[in-house]
Amino acid sequence: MVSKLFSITEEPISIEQTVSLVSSRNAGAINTFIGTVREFTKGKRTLYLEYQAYAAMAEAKLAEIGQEINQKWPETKTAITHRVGKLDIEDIAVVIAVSSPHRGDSYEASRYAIERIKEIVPIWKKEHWEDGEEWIGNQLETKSYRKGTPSEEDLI
Amino acid sequence: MVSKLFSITEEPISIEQTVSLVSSRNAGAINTFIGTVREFTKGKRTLYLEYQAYAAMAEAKLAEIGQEINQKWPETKTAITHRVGKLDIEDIAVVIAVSSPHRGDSYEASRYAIERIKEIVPIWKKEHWEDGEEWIGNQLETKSYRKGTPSEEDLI
Amino acid sequence: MNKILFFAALQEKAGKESIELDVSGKSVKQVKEFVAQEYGLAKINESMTAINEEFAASDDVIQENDVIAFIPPVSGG
Amino acid sequence: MNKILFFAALQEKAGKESIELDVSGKSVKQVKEFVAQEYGLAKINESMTAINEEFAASDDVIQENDVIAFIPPVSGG
Repeated sequence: MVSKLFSITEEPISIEQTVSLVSSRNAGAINTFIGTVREFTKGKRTLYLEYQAYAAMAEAKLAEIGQEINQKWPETKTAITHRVGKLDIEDIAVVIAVSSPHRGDSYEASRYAIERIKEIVPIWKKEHWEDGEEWIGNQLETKSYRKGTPSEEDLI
Repeated sequence: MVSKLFSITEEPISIEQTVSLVSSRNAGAINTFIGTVREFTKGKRTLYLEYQAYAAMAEAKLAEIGQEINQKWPETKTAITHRVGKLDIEDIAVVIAVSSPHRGDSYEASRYAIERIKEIVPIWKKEHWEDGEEWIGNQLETKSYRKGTPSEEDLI
Repeated sequence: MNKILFFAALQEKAGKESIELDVSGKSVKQVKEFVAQEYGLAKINESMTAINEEFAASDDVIQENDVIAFIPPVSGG
Repeated sequence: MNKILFFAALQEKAGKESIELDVSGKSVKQVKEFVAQEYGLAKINESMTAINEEFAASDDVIQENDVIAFIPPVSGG
């Protein structure tokens, strides 16, 4: 049972539970983004995924994303749960829930959250195929991170 | 237990159930929009809501929205459940779930669905306040529906 | 014979969910005018009309056994 | 003494999750160069570095007891 707003877990994620963390009498809208394990990526068949996290830092960075969202969309409330370990096809890797009095903010903040997760949260995914495996990341070095720190400008 | 992709129900809506209708091995993203009953609207306190639907037509129109979405975002799958009857503050009125191989489509299609619901689906909401009640609708006649049919252009 | 359905504010104002009336051969516009007058439903002019669960135009003509519904501005979601 | 953490491909290449090393007084850049050479981790140059769970700059200097982590390009979500 996950009860923290921002958490890394090894257990299957309950969508209802993550949503319940942000539901409130002031909310009229809750946008939820659920990331699931897709079988085919660019024609290549994935057998399963393995997620690893630097858990303490990852939870801190998820909370930081929550703070960024509160700055940009003051009336929203955000919860994010990310699973680690071995995940099969169709399993849920991440659930983002953003509640808001009005629906526009909940969509925008939810979208912002998933984009930022892919930029600053220390979580890694290893794809396992029939003929190999690979840790996914920015293999092409299109980003240099010259300053050592990924700034918002660098990464969006 | 709701098992139709597009349905009107008098029972509380299960988010997990609606999501499970669109989950698939080809999906990497599921965007979910949950409409809940908000206590305050423009400073006025709502006690509870009452939803009424022309159920058969409403389900047909929800399915039509699903078809529109398939035209615009061919790889998505959509499910929509809308509740009717008396709803208390924080209760869930509608759940939209859209799965897609990639996340951008799931956000756009989900947003499209809720906007279209508010345009063409015969469902009505009655607000109950401490000092009165009112069926909500387009009271100001800003839309004329001169042709009798709400076209997409009229309504967006 | 035709069934005519009322919803939301129209239903409350009419005091019933539906009526039976033979309006075949009449246009949607004519039915609206008749019902508005007969039941004191001025707001019917803000409503759309559905015939057999599909939105209809003002000059569409009602057929025998068609089910007509007046659809006030919707407010679901 | 400092703890140095490896993740993902770096962890597999290093063959361990962490090492203990006294690198206090050195810059992030110097630690990266040392570790890259010592453990054959060329990919460390594509990684960011965190000190005590916060992203650090190349010229930040390590303090006694700081926990250092090399963060390969992330791929969560």
